[in-house]
Amino acid sequence: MSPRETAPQADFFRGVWRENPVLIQMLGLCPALAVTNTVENSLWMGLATFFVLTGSSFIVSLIKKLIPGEVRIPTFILIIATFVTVADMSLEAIVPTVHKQLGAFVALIVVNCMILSRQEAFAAKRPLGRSLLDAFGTGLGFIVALVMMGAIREVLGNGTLMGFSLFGPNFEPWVIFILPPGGFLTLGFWLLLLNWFQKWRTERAKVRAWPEGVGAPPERKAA
Amino acid sequence: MTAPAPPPTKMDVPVKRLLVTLATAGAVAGFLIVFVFGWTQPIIQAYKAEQLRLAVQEVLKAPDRFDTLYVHDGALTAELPAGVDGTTLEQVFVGYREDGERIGFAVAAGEPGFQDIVRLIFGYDRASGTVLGMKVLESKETPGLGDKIEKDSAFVLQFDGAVTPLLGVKPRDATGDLHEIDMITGATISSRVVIRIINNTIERLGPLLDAYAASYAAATVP
Amino acid sequence: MGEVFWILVSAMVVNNFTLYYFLGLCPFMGVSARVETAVRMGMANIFVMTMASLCAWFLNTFILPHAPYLRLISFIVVIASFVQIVEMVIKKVSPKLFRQLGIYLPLITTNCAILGLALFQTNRGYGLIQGLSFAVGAGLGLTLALVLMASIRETGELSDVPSIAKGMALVLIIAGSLSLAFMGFAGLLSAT
Amino acid sequence: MTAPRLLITASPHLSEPDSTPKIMWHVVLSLLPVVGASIYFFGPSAVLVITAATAGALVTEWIFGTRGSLLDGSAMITGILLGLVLPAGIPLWMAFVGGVFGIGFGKLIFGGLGQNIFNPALLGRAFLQAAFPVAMTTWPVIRENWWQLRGDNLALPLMSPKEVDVLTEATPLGLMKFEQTGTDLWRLTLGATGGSLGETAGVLILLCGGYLAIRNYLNWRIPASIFLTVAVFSVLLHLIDAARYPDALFMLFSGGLMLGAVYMATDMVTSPVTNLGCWVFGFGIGFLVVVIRLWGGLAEGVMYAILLMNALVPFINRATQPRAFGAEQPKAKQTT
Amino acid sequence: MGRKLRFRHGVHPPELKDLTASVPIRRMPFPTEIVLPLSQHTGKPSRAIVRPGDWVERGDKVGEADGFISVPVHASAAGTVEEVGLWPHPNGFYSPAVRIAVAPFSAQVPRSRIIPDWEGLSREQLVEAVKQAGVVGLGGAAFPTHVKLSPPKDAPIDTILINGAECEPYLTTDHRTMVEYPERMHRGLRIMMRCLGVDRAMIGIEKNKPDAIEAIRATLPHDLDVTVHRLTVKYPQGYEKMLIKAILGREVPSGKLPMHVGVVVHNVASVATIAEVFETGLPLIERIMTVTGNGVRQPSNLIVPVGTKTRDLIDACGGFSDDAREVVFGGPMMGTAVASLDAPVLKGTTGVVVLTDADVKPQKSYPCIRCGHCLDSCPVFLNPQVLGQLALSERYDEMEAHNLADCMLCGCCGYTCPSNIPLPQLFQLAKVALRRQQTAA
Repeated sequence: MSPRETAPQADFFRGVWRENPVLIQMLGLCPALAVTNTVENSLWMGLATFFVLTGSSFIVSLIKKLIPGEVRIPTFILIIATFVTVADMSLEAIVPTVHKQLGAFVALIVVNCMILSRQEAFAAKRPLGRSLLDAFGTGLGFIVALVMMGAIREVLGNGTLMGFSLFGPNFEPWVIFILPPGGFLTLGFWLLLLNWFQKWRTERAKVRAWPEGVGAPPERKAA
Repeated sequence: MTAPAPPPTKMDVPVKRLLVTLATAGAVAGFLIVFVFGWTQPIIQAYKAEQLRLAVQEVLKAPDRFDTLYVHDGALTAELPAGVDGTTLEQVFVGYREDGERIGFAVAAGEPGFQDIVRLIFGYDRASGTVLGMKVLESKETPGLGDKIEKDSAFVLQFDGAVTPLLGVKPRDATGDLHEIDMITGATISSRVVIRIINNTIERLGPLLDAYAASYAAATVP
Repeated sequence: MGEVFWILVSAMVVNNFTLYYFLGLCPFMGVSARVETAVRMGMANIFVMTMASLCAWFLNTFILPHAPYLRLISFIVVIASFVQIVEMVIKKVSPKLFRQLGIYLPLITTNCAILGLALFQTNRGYGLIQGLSFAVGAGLGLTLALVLMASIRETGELSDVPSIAKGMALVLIIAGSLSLAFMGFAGLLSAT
Repeated sequence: MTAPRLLITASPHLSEPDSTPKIMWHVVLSLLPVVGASIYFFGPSAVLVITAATAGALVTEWIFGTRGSLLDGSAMITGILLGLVLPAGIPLWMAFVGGVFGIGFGKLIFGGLGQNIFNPALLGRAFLQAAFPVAMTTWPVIRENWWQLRGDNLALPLMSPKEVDVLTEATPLGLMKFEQTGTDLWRLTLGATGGSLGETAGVLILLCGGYLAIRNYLNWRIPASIFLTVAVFSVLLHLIDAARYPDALFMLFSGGLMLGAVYMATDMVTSPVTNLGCWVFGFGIGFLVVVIRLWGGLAEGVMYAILLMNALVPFINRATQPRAFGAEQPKAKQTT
Repeated sequence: MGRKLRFRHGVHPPELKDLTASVPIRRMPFPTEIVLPLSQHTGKPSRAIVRPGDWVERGDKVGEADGFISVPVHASAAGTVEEVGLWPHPNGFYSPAVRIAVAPFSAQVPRSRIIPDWEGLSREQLVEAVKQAGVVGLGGAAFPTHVKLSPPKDAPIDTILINGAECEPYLTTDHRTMVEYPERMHRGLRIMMRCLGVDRAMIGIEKNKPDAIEAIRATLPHDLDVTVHRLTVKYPQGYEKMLIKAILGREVPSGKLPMHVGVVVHNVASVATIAEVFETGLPLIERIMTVTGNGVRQPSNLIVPVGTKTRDLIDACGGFSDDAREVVFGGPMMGTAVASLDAPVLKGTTGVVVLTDADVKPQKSYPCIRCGHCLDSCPVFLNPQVLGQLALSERYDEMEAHNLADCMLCGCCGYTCPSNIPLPQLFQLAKVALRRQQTAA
């Protein structure tokens, strides 16, 4: 990935949606699947990751000139691990119940490929401000994806959203969605939906771009 | 993405500056961690202690105070010899009423359940062989089915006053015997795990508890 | 002995690292296109996990009681440098294998499964033997999941998957189905 | 001479009279007696549940499948089989959901007929089992009043079934596992026990499967090796500890083993193509069934055993490629 | 014989031989025009040596062999060469052919020639004579016979197998030959054994032709070691590797020829032709073949001049029925449907089957359901299921790794496939594509 000139806002929005770390780049799947059985867990996990990502992007971008290439990755990991330790302990102190549910997965943020890849691909090459924007965007994208996962899993798996009951007491929870298979299936389902949307959009664009007077546009195949 | 692009600045940075910067960064990181550790650790410890207190409180039916005993050298002891780290030893809590009378012991134990380890704590009166209360600390049993061992109060409350050795029975076969615990329909395994943990733990620690009680009695009867 | 065996079986199938704990998903998604590569990756993982378990036990026993706040950092550093050594050895001994594993070998370091193993082992207070059994079981489970996924994907290459399901969506759904199937092992060996 | 308008088709110009739809519809046909037995035992509930599951499968195939794929009969098989492995009292909406999931995520996502890895009916059931564990393990007993529903079949969609005054009992396997109580062999073989709709009548299933095997619509090696494996293991274990391990006949006729071995494991798409592979596949299923039943947390493991072996099928196929005629090592193992 | 003479796998298609099994061979009248493609055999096509306007007698050479694996082509009727040009070939393409307008009132007596006493000839002379007579295998593959009669020194032959299996449904060509001309066959066999210097010959005939077995047994020459073997009825029993496996229990290694296990296999009709060559001096200009199927009014076994056009052949058998739809050259399992009624009969054409609307199998195919029936039927133990899927995604290189080369396109997999996937076609396409790749490389 060679550094191209991009607008600052592009750095930010790219990570949120178009290059969403989870939904598009398939990075950081482990927490995205493991701890997203409720929206609350997803949110805290997302926030913790956001904190680690921005923090380490900040530091890496700050000292990027001083890091020798050979020890680049270990250094990054060291920096990330520092922030994760901080996040881990803070979470345990602030929201002990959530921390208990997230368990070791908070500590596992340190090996979230997403964070390392942002350091490699962006923070180590760009100026501080851009790196921070990028980290904000990517982190936000991560939170968005996690909450998307959490929302489906909590609503179907428990009948609640953020703890509020949606369907009344008689709702039969689909337990599978808070179990591991439900994680895979939910993400798979989201990807199907996004792919379908993508396909629908490109085809609509094709139809719209069809020059006038050149016959009818090719019929859209039923999805 | 991870192609090792040699940083162009490598030669420009004098080794001394590099070392200094890295050392500074390391120092800052270390400081940060230690600072946060110092800030959070008391809170975390307090929370853990509170949780433990609540659990013991619950299974020993609100004792006035409780002591921590350690299983060391095949015996229960409150005082550990110097140099032995108590955190790695199995602990038994002993609760007292206001008048100083011993209510019973609270023991935490775990065994493999349906999905993963089930850990629970239970209060136990050795003299009468009665379970005082039971609380599941940690389980990954099936939501809606196996997790009733934790969430179904009807199941949990049965343990109050049940007499060991416990015996799991189907609800419709129940005779009212104090040894009997009605198992959860459809979650036989999870129910059995709870019963098994208590039975096994008592079998394992029973003699120790007796020995402790005897020495305690010897100590208190002048 | 029974407990050690239970730990192995539990880590391998009941609580499979990949299909139950979602650990090691990067190789699961990335290196599962060909069976041969999957087997090699699995082997590499078993090896690294065993070593990581040893490292973790060593650190837990001798170093960390004195500095608990350094747990994460020391784990990651020790394991990372260890994997670095393994990588160099593989590069020297079998360049072909090195090429096949490509980008994923350095990523074993940042593979959640390795660190996850160390953390889980610590959280559960496993001793040396238990830890090794845990590591071997987890590694075998990871390999099993990888190889299953790879052989399924190889077959899938020849079928006409709907365009919107091509790629990761299908892989995830297969993973979900595998995870469903592995639920059959629940409660294995935890005596009735 | 009148010269005909010549047609050019590919050789061979003869073909066996069997076609894929014909095979599929024959399987459907052969399932009818089993469906009949389930109706005999479980009354109107059986009709409702099987219909709902089939409807779920058919609707999904119709909406998302390729044109005309409804006619090949495979979705019908999936629906009926799914219905047969559900408990009688399950709410209809759950059965429907199972059908949708089985066809949608078990089959169409892989590209439709012939491309799937997992048996769609079993995947649908596994989904339901994981999603609604309570409803899926409530086994109503046979009632005197045939007309009475065996549970809250008509629960509103997404809502929990109400408590209905229906006696339930554990399945023979459940009784064996959790209460060490055996079941009379006659009741077992005839099907008058608790269990899924269609899995109880073992003898009937064997007969229907025999019909299919004779017509070569299923590979007899798969059920044969499953039965053999289960029988051998249970005989051995029974000899070791008769109190703990049940005898072979009980193992064979209890639970879903008959239905699974005859109808689920032999699904052509999800079983190996080589005959040697079929033996391996059957052995694997039998072994896993014994392991899960005797040492696992579940009373019954046929469904999971088949799904797990389904996942292994691509691997088995790879490993059991036939040795080409005249290829090296003429003594190598060969398919029969 | 205690052992059942059979091979493993294979299929049991309906035999359908009743139409012509008891119909005696008759000679068809000469048509008005003969078309002799220069490529009638496996190997290099022959080279035309006549020009338009040339007069040829019956039996004159019109095309010269061009190389070792090649044979000459002879005029099957006296007449004038009309054209040497492209003409529809039964394989569906146009190919170079010599077209002869048959002299209308000719008695079609061949040019008188010296008939050598074969017993006085050396082996090499015998082989050369066979070659010059243009003899090829008449079982369908049309491999030049003289090549099979001159095996290399390093492959000693111990047995000649005579292939009377005729496993293709419908066809009764070899069957009738054996019933009506058993002595001729034995004479040919004698010549052949002399050629190869082999003492042992075995004749394999499927059980469903008891009259042929009877006829051959009754005429067995007692001075030779010739035995007759009743074979299980199964397709493709007539494939030489299967025949060798069934009778001798020997397995021809993959990629090798029968001579590598000490055997040569000849078709019944080819053997009889050799006898004719040395008795009449005439080269291979006519052959016995079956014209059958529900689409032809009078199914017959005919002696047909090579080069007769399909149209004339059908006319000689009473014409098409009203519902005739497809004309297949060869048997229904491996034969090819012809696109034009102008396509001529070749030396290797064992029969012509005319299928009606009812016989033509439906063309709709379904997705593969991995039933494994194709694996159970493949006589060379390939995995047509995987091969078919690879072919559909055009991964030909991987097909090679799955032993595509061993596939002989027998059609068993296609016959047995319930999803009606045209497997043999896919494999043929793949083979062509691979060959093209190899020649390009």
